[in-house]
Amino acid sequence: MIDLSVSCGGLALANPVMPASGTFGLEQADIFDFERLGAFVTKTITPDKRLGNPTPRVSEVPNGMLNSIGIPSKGADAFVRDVIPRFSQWRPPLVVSISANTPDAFAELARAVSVAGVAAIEINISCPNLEDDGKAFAMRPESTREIVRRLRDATHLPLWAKLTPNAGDVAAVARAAEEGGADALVVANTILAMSVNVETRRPSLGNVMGGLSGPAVKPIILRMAYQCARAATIPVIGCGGIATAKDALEFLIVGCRAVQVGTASFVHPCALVDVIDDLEEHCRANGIARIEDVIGSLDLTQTERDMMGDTALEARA
Amino acid sequence: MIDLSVSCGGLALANPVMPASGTFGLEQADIFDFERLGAFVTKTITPDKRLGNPTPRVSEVPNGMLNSIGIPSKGADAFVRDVIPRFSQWRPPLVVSISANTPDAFAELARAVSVAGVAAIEINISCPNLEDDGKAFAMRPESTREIVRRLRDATHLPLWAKLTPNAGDVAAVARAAEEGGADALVVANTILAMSVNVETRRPSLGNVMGGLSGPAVKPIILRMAYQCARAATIPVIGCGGIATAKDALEFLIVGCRAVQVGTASFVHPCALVDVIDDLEEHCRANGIARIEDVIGSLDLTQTERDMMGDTALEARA
Amino acid sequence: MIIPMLDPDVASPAAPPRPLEVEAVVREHVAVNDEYRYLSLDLPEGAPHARPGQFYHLLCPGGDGLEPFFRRPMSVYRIEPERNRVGFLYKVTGTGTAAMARLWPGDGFNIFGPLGIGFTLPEAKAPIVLLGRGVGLATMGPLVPFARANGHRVTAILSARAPDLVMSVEEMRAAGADVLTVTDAEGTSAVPHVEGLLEDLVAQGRCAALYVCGSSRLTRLAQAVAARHDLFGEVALEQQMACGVGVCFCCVRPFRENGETVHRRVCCEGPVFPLAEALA
Amino acid sequence: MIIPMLDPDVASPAAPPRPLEVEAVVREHVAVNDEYRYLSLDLPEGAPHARPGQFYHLLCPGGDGLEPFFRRPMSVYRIEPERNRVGFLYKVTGTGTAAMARLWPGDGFNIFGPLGIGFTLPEAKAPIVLLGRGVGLATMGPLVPFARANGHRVTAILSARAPDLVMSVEEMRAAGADVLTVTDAEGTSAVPHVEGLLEDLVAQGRCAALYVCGSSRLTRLAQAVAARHDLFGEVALEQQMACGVGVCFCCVRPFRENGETVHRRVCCEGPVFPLAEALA
Ligand SMILES: Cc1cc2nc3c(=O)[nH]c(=O)nc-3n(C[C@H](O)[C@H](O)[C@H](O)COP(=O)(O)OP(=O)(O)OC[C@H]3O[C@@H](n4cnc5c(N)ncnc54)[C@H](O)[C@@H]3O)c2cc1C
Ligand SMILES: Cc1cc2nc3c(=O)[nH]c(=O)nc-3n(C[C@H](O)[C@H](O)[C@H](O)COP(=O)(O)OP(=O)(O)OC[C@H]3O[C@@H](n4cnc5c(N)ncnc54)[C@H](O)[C@@H]3O)c2cc1C
Ligand SMILES: Cc1cc2nc3c(=O)[nH]c(=O)nc-3n(C[C@H](O)[C@H](O)[C@H](O)COP(=O)(O)O)c2cc1C
Ligand SMILES: Cc1cc2nc3c(=O)[nH]c(=O)nc-3n(C[C@H](O)[C@H](O)[C@H](O)COP(=O)(O)O)c2cc1C
Ligand code: FES
Ligand code: FES
Repeated sequence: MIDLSVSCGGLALANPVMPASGTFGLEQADIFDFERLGAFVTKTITPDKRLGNPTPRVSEVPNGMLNSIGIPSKGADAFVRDVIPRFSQWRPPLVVSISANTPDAFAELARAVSVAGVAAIEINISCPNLEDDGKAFAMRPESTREIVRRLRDATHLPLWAKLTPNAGDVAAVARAAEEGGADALVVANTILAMSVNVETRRPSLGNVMGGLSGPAVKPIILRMAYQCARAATIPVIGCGGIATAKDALEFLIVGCRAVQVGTASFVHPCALVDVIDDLEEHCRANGIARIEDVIGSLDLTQTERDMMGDTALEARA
Repeated sequence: MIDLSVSCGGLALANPVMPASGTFGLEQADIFDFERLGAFVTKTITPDKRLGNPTPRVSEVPNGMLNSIGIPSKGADAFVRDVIPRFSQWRPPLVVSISANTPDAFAELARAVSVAGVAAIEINISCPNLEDDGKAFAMRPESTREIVRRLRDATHLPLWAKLTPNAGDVAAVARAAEEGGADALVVANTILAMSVNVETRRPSLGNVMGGLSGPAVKPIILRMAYQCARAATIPVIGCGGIATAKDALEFLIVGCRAVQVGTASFVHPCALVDVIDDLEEHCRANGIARIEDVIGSLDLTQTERDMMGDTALEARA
Repeated sequence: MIIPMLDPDVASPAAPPRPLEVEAVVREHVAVNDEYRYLSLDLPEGAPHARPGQFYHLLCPGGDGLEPFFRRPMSVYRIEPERNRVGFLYKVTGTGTAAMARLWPGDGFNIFGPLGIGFTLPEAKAPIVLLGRGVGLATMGPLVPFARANGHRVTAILSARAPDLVMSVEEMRAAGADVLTVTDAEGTSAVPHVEGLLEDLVAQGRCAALYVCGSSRLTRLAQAVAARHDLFGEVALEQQMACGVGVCFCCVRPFRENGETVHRRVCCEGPVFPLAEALA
Repeated sequence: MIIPMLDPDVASPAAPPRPLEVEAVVREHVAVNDEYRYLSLDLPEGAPHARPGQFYHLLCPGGDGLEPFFRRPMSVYRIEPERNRVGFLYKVTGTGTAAMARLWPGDGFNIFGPLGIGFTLPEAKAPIVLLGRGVGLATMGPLVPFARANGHRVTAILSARAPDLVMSVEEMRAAGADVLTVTDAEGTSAVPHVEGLLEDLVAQGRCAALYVCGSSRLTRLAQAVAARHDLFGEVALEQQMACGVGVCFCCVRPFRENGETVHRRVCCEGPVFPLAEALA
């Protein structure tokens, strides 16, 4: 029996795999077994009702996708009243993602969702799809420290700060979030990008720019997750291009205590469960008793690997 | 006869296509016709001799590659003496890429390469593969303005500032480079990234982290090129994941006056010439007389495209 | 070649089937005309079956420079529960459908579905009229045998650029529908003429419900006629999709809901919607 | 099956051929033993031909989850100018070679080359000795007929894990080499024993030059023996490659150059280097 459980950001998770915000919802309940997940993470909600961005809202690119969904939201009240209670029928803890455009509204919303049935709050201080050329609280350490501190005072629930990969110094932002009182870091949101239809000469997205996600971003986000895991002492949750157990293992090896799977679920509806099954299988095949033993196990003893070295050779001769 | 010529950063180019620094050299002279190129851009040189980083220096990822070549260099003197003269046999202008770790050494090097046969200097203030966790002059507007100003005083040649995509606010860095006196902006260098071999638990690169390049970065760099073209008045040269004429057109449409092709040449040795041929073919097929007419022609009149709209329909009915 | 769209003996299950990701196997793949291809798949044991108007999300195979990342939504054109097969009628328009067009009999094909909400029939065996153009015909196809099997008289008005591009005429006749065709080439597809046809059908008591797909022009016409005579009506809409199940909100389209404009997701709140509410 | 590595009538051209990216066509693709496969390609008209020790950079076809991004370097194993063909002997080790292993006769295969600097023969028909292990044998293969054609006596010492994994024995004999095999299984592949064999050959005047490939252990041994008796020697090295033509500097390996350590690029300064200078 492999032990996949991890403690992460104030929660005890049965396994380190959870959905990424905006790619998961109750609609999937009849598609895969919700009981299997390490946690639930809901689509970001905002204080009040919103329509979201113009269509086209998504566009595919090599090995990934752009999205400018924006944050269509029924508002906090409807969410607290209609959605949160429905998750109580399953065991995994519920993480609610929130966002707002002002510290006050943000704090107010944090208070509003600090209700029974919610295990932790993921603060989306990084959504690059809103106006302001993609800027966000998490672009700078100072603004990050401030908003996290503000939200820390607004709720007793564990706070997960979701960072933006568009920041120049993610490690500094990670430290700032920790100083502000975050219990965990989610690294990271989508990378601001765009594409153009050369026939029509129009942007492929109605919103011109959008967030890049999927396998294409993995090497970049993995680097940031590694930098954050070294810079901060609170747990880092890796999120970016994870589609397989192998991808998840890369994030765990560089120091993440959990991972989120997003875009992959659009290609393979059961990706989350597949990643969990294959993680367990990898552990079994490699004699790993506890997934904890994989976390942060990156081997930096860089022996210059020799294409002709006799070790490499024995493998090939 | 299609007119592909563009003026860019103080130079008149026969066409807007040139190689990206570090992916081009005299060794390719018997592989494709050098006379076809818009310009030559040499591998970055440093003031003195260097070995570069440990191997493995490259690793492939989905739709791209990581490199931590570092900057192996024979030093400025050898370069000026042995390499520069050999380019005089071809017509395209020679752009020399330089880098250094201190402003003084940088300025000294700029002076040293300001010799006959050199048409412009590309300053690599962005190479993410050197020490310091990938940081570089171009990470911040202030340091960028300073170093460019310093180099502006050191040479009479056109100065092209090559920016790093790892900066948080590339548009601000672009403006700073312009204020510092740059004649053009090259957007951009590689994106700091990493990957891990889950079997050995070792980084795939000897240097742990390296620069991501190739098709995977295109949507991100295209967005930055667009932001820089809007923020600065000097020409922007797009560089990131360009493998086809279609890719090049995306950069021209968002406002770039020229493009650089790098990694693509590793997959298709004649990629540069193919891109030029196909650009010309695209213009012919679409009745475009001058490539200038394509530059900055992005259409932002976002009619919500209707999947059922009768225009879309006529195409599909 | 005639391709029946639904087996006569099929009645629709009460609750919509639970969608599954399955590896189907290509049985038949043929060109129907210059533009459209018909793909028939063998489903694995126990795979759920679709209802008319539902769709599958198809994972088109990459390779040779065609690398579709998203799945592609396709309406079911033929539903064969007892043979455990499903058929699609599609047009090659871009990357995904071009990749799809390379499939050979025997190839595996990963499909996810059935998804979405299909067509509903009016009360009391009331006669219905189908109005479709382009790929819209593929979506409406199975509605004919479904309605006939439930005792409704069916009239189909099929619109296309040219006579040779009107599809499913024989199929729909074989399934028991009265079929009228209108084309741009013959100058019969213009809105006023089609409106005349509809009014005649209403007058003849042959149009108690209207179903439209494939053109916003025809949708607006159908809305006018339905409003004028207070007819039941549904429209099948299209929008780009990522998840296909309702979580990503990329597939929204605007609707009129007591006065205000709201967004609804085509993948899970549709693709079939009440005719009156769509903002076409 | 015997696969000759070079046609006897081939002499090496003076200047190295200019490399080209060409679309070759798979002629033959067979398993040689449990680990190695032989791939023979028809080259388009006018394609350049390689010299022993040179390599091609292969664009292995993607698909089904295998998406090699880089080209893969492979030594020429068989060179057939007059038939306008080229052959490779390779082992499936990872993504690229696995993708390559899926090629069928008739398939197109994009290859770029020939690249790099091949083997040079010693003066005056002096007798030579080849020392190889693993894929190293593939690289050395064409050196046998090339040397024989130029009047050199050739002795090949082939090392492998087990007797059934020693490759090219018949091929090399057929090409006119005296072949000795040493294996781990028989305990004959250990350095002291191989050193004894080499010393005997030197004593018998059969070893005026040494060529080694496929093992740093054997390379160090060859360096010692060559130094001891002041023999001409070359070693073929491997390193990961991106560009394959000398511009990216990813394929460097360390060498001893009058006292100091320098980096040289395997793709264009090699893959064949002076034996004495390599830091194995
Ligand atoms: C519910 C539904 C049912 C459909 N049924 C059919 C059918 O039975 N037969 C048929 O031929 N077509 C049908 N379509 C349209 C079909 O989905 C598109 O033709 C197809 O996705 C085009 O993909 P492509 O890669 O060939 O084109 P590309 O232009 O390469 O596609 C690029 C992106 O745009 C999306 N896209 C392009 N056109 C459409 C469209 N009209 N609707 C939705 N997404 C689109 C693609 O899915 C992809 O994500 C249906 C669409 C929907 C939403
Ligand atoms: C000049 C030269 C000649 C060669 N000749 C032969 C030959 O004749 N037969 C043969 O079987 N093999 C030969 N090799 C080794 C061959 O290139 C590798 O086995 C092959 O690249 C492995 O690719 P892969 O995708 O299967 O493995 P992966 O592990 O998936 O490769 C990942 C990356 O590492 C590189 N790589 C892995 N192993 C090696 C290696 N040993 N040398 C260089 N790059 C490597 C790959 O090219 C790729 O870029 C030669 C190598 C060189 C440099
Ligand atoms: C369609 C879509 C919608 C998203 N919506 C949100 C959101 O509402 N809030 C948020 O924090 N992140 C959102 N994201 C970002 C994802 O949570 C995740 O950070 C990102 O997609 C990278 O992970 P991936 O590559 O596994 O998808 C969204 C991503 C996608 C593709
Ligand atoms: C192997 C390699 C070496 C590079 N060396 C340099 C360099 O010396 N100086 C520099 O400014 N950029 C260097 N770059 C970055 C490229 O010039 C280019 O900015 C980047 O690769 C993005 O373009 P691409 O996706 O077309 O390759 C190098 C890139 C690669 C792949
Ligand atoms: S496609 Fe995701 S919500 Fe409809
Ligand atoms: S592979 Fe690029 S220099 Fe050798």
